[in-house]
Amino acid sequence: MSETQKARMLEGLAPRPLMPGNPYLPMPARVREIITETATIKTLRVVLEGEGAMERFHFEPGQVAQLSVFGVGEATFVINSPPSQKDYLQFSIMEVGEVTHALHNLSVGEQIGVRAPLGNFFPYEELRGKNIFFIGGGIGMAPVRTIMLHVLEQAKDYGSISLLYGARTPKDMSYQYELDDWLNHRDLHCTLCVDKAPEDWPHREGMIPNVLKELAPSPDNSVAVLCGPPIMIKFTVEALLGLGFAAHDILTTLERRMKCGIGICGRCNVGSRYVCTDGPVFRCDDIQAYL
Amino acid sequence: MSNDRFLAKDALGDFLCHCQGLGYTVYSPQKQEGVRESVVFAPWQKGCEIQLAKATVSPKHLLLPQSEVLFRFRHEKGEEGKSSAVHLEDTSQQAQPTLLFAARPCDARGFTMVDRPYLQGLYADPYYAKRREGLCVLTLCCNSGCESCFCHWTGGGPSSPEGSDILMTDIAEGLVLQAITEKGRKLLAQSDLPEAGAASDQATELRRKAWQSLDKAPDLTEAPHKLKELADNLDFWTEQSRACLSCGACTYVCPTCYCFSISDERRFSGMEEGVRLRSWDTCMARHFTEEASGHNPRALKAQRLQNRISHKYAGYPENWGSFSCSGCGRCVTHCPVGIDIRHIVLAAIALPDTQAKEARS
Amino acid sequence: MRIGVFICHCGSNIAGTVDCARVASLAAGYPDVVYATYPMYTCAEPGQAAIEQAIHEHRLDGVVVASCSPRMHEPTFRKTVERAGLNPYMFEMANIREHVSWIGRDIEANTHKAAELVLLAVEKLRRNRPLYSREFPVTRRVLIIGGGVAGIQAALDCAEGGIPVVLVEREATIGGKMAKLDKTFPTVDCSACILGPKMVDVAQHPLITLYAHAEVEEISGYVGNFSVKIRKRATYVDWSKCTGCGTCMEKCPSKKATDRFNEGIATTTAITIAFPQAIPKKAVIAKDFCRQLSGKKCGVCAKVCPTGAIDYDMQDTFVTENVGSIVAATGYDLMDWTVYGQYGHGRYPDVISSLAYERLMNASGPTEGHILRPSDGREPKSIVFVQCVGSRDPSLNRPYCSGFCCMYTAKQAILTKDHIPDSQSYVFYMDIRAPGKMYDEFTRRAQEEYGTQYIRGRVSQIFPNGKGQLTVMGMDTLLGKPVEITADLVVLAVGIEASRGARELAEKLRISYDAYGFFMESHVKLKPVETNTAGVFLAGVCQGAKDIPASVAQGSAAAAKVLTLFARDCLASNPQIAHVDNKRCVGCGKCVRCCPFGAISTCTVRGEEKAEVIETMCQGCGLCTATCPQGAIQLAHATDDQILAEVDALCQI
Amino acid sequence: MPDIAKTERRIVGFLCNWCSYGGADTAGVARANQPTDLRIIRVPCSGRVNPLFVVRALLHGADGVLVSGCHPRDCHYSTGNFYARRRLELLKHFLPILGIDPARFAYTWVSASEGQRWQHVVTRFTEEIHALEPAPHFEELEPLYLSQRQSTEPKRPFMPQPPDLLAKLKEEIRTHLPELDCVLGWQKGRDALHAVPFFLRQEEDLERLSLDATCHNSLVRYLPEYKGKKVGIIVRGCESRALVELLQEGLIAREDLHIFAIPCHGLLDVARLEEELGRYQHLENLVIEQDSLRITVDGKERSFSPQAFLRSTCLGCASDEPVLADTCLGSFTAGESTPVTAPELALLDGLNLTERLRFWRGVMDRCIRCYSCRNSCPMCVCHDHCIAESRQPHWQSAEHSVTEKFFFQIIHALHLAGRCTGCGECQTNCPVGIPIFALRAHLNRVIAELFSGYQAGRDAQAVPPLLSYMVDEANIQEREWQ
Repeated sequence: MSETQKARMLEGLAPRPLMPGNPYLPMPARVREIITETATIKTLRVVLEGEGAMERFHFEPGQVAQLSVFGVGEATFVINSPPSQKDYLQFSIMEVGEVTHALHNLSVGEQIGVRAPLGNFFPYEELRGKNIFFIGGGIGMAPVRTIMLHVLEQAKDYGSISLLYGARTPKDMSYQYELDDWLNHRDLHCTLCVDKAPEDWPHREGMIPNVLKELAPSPDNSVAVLCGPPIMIKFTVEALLGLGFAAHDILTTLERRMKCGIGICGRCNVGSRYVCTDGPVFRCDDIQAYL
Repeated sequence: MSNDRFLAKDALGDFLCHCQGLGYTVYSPQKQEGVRESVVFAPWQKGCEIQLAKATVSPKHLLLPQSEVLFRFRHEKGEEGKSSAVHLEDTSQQAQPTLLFAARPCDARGFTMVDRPYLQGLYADPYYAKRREGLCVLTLCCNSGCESCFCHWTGGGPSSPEGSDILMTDIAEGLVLQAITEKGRKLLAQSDLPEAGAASDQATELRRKAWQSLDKAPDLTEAPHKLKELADNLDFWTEQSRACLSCGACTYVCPTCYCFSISDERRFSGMEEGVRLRSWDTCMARHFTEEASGHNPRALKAQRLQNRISHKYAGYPENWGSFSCSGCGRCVTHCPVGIDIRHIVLAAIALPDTQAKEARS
Repeated sequence: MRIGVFICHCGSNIAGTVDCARVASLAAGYPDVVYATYPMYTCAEPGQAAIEQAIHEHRLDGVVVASCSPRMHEPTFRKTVERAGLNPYMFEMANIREHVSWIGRDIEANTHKAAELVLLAVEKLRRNRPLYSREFPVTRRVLIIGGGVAGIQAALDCAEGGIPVVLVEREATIGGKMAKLDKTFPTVDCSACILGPKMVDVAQHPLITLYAHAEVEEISGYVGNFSVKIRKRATYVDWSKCTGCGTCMEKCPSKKATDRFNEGIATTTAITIAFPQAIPKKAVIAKDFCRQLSGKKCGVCAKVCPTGAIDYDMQDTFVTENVGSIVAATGYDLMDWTVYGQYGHGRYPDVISSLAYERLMNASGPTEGHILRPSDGREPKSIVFVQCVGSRDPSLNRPYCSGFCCMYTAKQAILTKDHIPDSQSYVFYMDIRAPGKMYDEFTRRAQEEYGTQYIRGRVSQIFPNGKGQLTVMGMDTLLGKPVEITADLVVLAVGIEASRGARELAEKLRISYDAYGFFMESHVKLKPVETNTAGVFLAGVCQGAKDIPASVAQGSAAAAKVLTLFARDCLASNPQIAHVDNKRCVGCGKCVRCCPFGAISTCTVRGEEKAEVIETMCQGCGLCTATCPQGAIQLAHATDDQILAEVDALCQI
Repeated sequence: MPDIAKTERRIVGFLCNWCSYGGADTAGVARANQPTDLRIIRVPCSGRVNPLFVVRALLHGADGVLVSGCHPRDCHYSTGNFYARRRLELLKHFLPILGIDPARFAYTWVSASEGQRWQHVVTRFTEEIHALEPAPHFEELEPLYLSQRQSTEPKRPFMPQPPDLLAKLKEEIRTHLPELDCVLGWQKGRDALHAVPFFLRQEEDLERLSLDATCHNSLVRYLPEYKGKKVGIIVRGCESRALVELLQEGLIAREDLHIFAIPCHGLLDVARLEEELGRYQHLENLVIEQDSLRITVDGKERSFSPQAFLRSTCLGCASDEPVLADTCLGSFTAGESTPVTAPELALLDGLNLTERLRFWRGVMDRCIRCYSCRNSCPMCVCHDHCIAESRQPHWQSAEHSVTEKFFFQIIHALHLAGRCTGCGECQTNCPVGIPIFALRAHLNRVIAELFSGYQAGRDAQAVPPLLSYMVDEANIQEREWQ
């Protein structure tokens, strides 16, 4: 079959760091630190094993990893530490099923497998010079965290950088230990909101789309990057469009069940596109039908 | 001047033995008794009856076994207190050379459709690659069409050579073997089979007849476009899928369905060890896309049927430039409720654009 | 997960036939096991401390102890790991004593078996999840079944402790067997005099509700919340009116009623009050003997009754009582000794049971305390006591010892001498069982001071000698020669058996009983009062043969258990119950159909029928889990995955 | 692990916590010497023991399995062991058809006080297991391929349906269609030989409605999907029984149904006809008559005896009388016929245990785990929640092993025990023609023996035998262990 035909599957796929060798074979890694974020979310910091493994490992913000608990199975998580973090890879995991339960049961020093980097990443090069409005809902803050921290590292190359981070209640907010840094960051306009706020809550109260409308960021020369539960994405996208953002300037991530992570096993496709290779990062105009 | 060879029916056994001698594990169609006979590709041994019938199930398992080990894992304990280390054994290079005897053109073409995503995608699948490289395909041309198959709709035919290394034509007293690939030429060269000579022309004539026997194939060029339009037309797909039982018969007998699942299985040996398996999975089953949270993007059988048909006739063509259906008709014959992929594709094409669009959203 | 394994030596109990060190070293290789050791006594204080220490040192989140039966020490170790901060259910036990070291001598095989049992425990533990029990309120009332001395003691102690008591007695009066006795050993003080006041206390205690002439019909619910249906059998006398004056008894024309209280040695009237000190002192009509009730014309009692309490149309009535705990004190009955041919199948009137003899000696008995032969009313001079009639007799499947016969026989011999100074008593015995305070001295007094002749041996035959006396033939195994005694009266020390209906009651209580119908305690040594059903306790002979002081003690013990149970306002529910996975449930209702406790109901979740477990009702039997085809309902800590893991651990290696 | 002492056999015990486990403790306390082979798994109640645990153990190499619980009447959970008794007794009768020696499995009752009895039971059972050969390794057995084709003539002669039946049926449907959302029937599929389910909604659809001995799919299978809708359905005897079962399980509502009952004299085995016809391009004509079945393919007419091409799964059918019906069409042959053993079952009956196991080893190997057997079964109400695919609980591995495939058929059969109405769809729809109906047919036979002739779906009021019990079972003789 001809190159042009072949190109179709791979066309538009930005060159990205790939997994070396047998793509089904996980790299051994060890749990170095476990942070309990909320009642259902834990953050694992893991270190790839072997001489210089961490140095050799490169990824782009937004790329994902398949974490293995051997004997239980694999599940997909975004690497939510920025690429500059060379000491460890960070994953935030909400306990929902068999694998995530096993991951929550790990203790420091135990071994897991990592297949990474997989998938595409946030096109931060294309975003240079623009204002970026990050929106993270609940566990959806994880992918936002990695690209946000990455962008903040070269804040001067970008316009204004803002974050709207929302959760159900203050208890459901991950990364509490970082929130102050974000709130006080000179290059970041950080807004926190919860659906139901207690008396002493100093920040905003309300659903993300509504708070967003209150904040009313200007669409001029701006892009929005949002991640969160499907329902939140749906309404937030509507809100953004309402504020005048072009669908093309709204970036989000899609979640689908994945097995192979390399575009073969047939699970994660939306139409002819595969979330594991064409995604997880999409521009809304490509995938509106699936939101 | 063709360098076809002739293989007399009574010499089949010797030939296959010869191939075994070359280091091949030989698979051939074999009749197995049951409620009714079913023909399956099984390892051939000297003395096994040689079948030429079309197999009930496609030979895709020679490249994609029903289940295969991706790797073995074993936790090796450090001394007391120290946490263990996982030892992984990569099994991607363990496949042995295999010779497939008497596949049908639809089976062989099926391989080419699986090849693309497995070999030409972002990553090449090492397990598949190893098997593929070691596979030699001897295909038997069909001497006639059949009510349930439609290879010529999808670009194939009763003697299409795609995916075959050697094409065999059944002339009553024997088979005429025609090399298609280098691998095939080599095999014939290594054999002591006589030149086919006149039999060769006989074979050509038979193949021509076979082509003639086929009904006229409808034009499917519109299919990808139409199916894309219909992607969200739930009414259409609900109608088509009403009888569907969400079993996996269609996908498992299909030579081009290549979806799989990956799962870990522990061995209870007193130590933590086990395997990571890749196994056949079917996109027709609800659990296929179900997420741990319970959320399921293809919760309805209508959505699943849409995905299956559209993959074969729209998504795959868009990505790889050909249908991923070789028209073997097995899904038609083995569907418990007679869902007929031909009818669905034709129905989609027949639907006026406007209607397809209207139903959107 | 990080698991610690402790292989207990249990002194030499386990280490004697199991290589504990080797088991530990094998266990160290098991999945998730990060620490394995083999202490001397794991259950002892240092052993438990070592577990706690290991949990901290090795950051364990699960513990396996291989030692004795979990039925013994599981609760102990659950508390241990809990003290160390683990969830008590992140613990499993391997039974390598009762199931390994004590039943096999082959060290190699035992060691291997022990190692595999530990593997089972590990594989199960790996699939355990922390469990948390819910609190539910308790009904702080207790039901006591049986108004014998044990039941009375339990009732009084509970009532004194401020717990309302429902006391159910099958007979028309409480008092049980003790009320029938004349004197009690070894002090020879009057039985009625010591029991009487207690009976009165029961009658008068504001917190005790007494249902005499009543039986337990149904029991439902669970610890803390039992609901008990009680059948009040018709007495044909309105007890609210009856004053116990006894006029009816004087006038009743039907005088041939069997006198159950007097063990059938006399007859009584159809309407009767069991005995003068009866509690409640109310009349009861024996239907079978009453002329009126058997269709003949009579109605005398109704005429004479000053309060008009007689009610011939009375029917059984039912009351339902809600209680939080139940004490079974149903006592015993005498076995039917007439099965013995050598004692004359009950054909000779002067061969009687020891309990009947008590009534003969008792001042409130039919003979006003004069010992007279049932046959001719003459005073017997030569009395033969035969022990172990229906005790320690495997041939009748009564291998057990009735416990107190030796003592009361000695007592009866002594009292006989007091009543009839010129009498001579003989006692045929197998062994004299006289443990306990002043018991052995007592039996010696019978022989030495009262000249009772003790003959070691069995009686082979009793037959009338034609002169109105009985010839008792037996063997003196000490002298090794036959003996023949001419007796005026023969008293059989008849063995005891579980009281009639005990088995049926056990089934209602969902407690087990042994081969002879005696109720099973939870642990022979450590839980002699508890049963395997939470909230149900045992007192008295219903649990096994014992004498009055022991019965009283156990009555108090049961009361103590009840008071302990009720010390808390709420009870913790057993968290090992079934849970429904709504994602898997299709609402076919198979589990609802077969749950023995009606603990599964159906509810509608987003328009779909789903099964729902009622937490306080679920007892954790797991029948539903075995029934559900799609594995949607799983019993915590006995999930399919856990049992499958155990099976695979055994069958794949 | 150390090698299992060569002198030992692998024996697994499931003991209830309250009685038998205690009994084993009592035996231990009494130092009652016992063989060391037994490994005890502690369960709360014998009722917790899923018979599938036992089969699983036996398939994976256990030489023996022993289940012990409280004595009947003495269950700590009052009735758990009554259910256990029925299920375990059923299992004992089921094992032989799989080719597993029933002597490898025993169940009994031992109370916490019966230490001696426990010692006796363990010793006896262990001796008996040692007396047997070690359990065969299923995977390593030499496959045995046998034809099921001996002609078992059904007692009930094949009769074509009355010529006017279809017309009558259409009329009835026409009258009721207005008050129904949909009527489940059949239509011709890709050709006259291949019928497919048909969902009629408007009157025009009636044209396509078809009805003959090739219309095999059990439409009852679809009903739960239509819960809450008013649905009409065409049923034969076996399918009406399936309806009853679904009603019992509350998965459909009677008031939502309109049942059109039709007579049935057995269905044609289309797959075997296809075999006879061989490869053809066009099927022009199909005529089904009393004693001739004429099919015209590619211009040539072939004729067969319909009798000889009856579906084997229909031969065991006793009556086509509907249990439930709103509209009855045609006359039914209630009781007229004496059923014969289905040939696939008769075949197995003729084999010894080892041969049976080898037989299954052979046929199960080609299973592709497509689960059409399950998904076409009207009684498989778990639908998308079958334990075959679930990870929690994890009953089945994804491994392509003949044991796993066989085990699923065992799961299916046992889940159908007392529920299977014998429609035979499971086998008919197997792409590779595995005679799995034999397992169901055998279980139905056993159920009838054990539970006084019980047949699934005959009585809407009846309680399925495995969901009930009797304190004293008429047909269960428990082992004495003398």
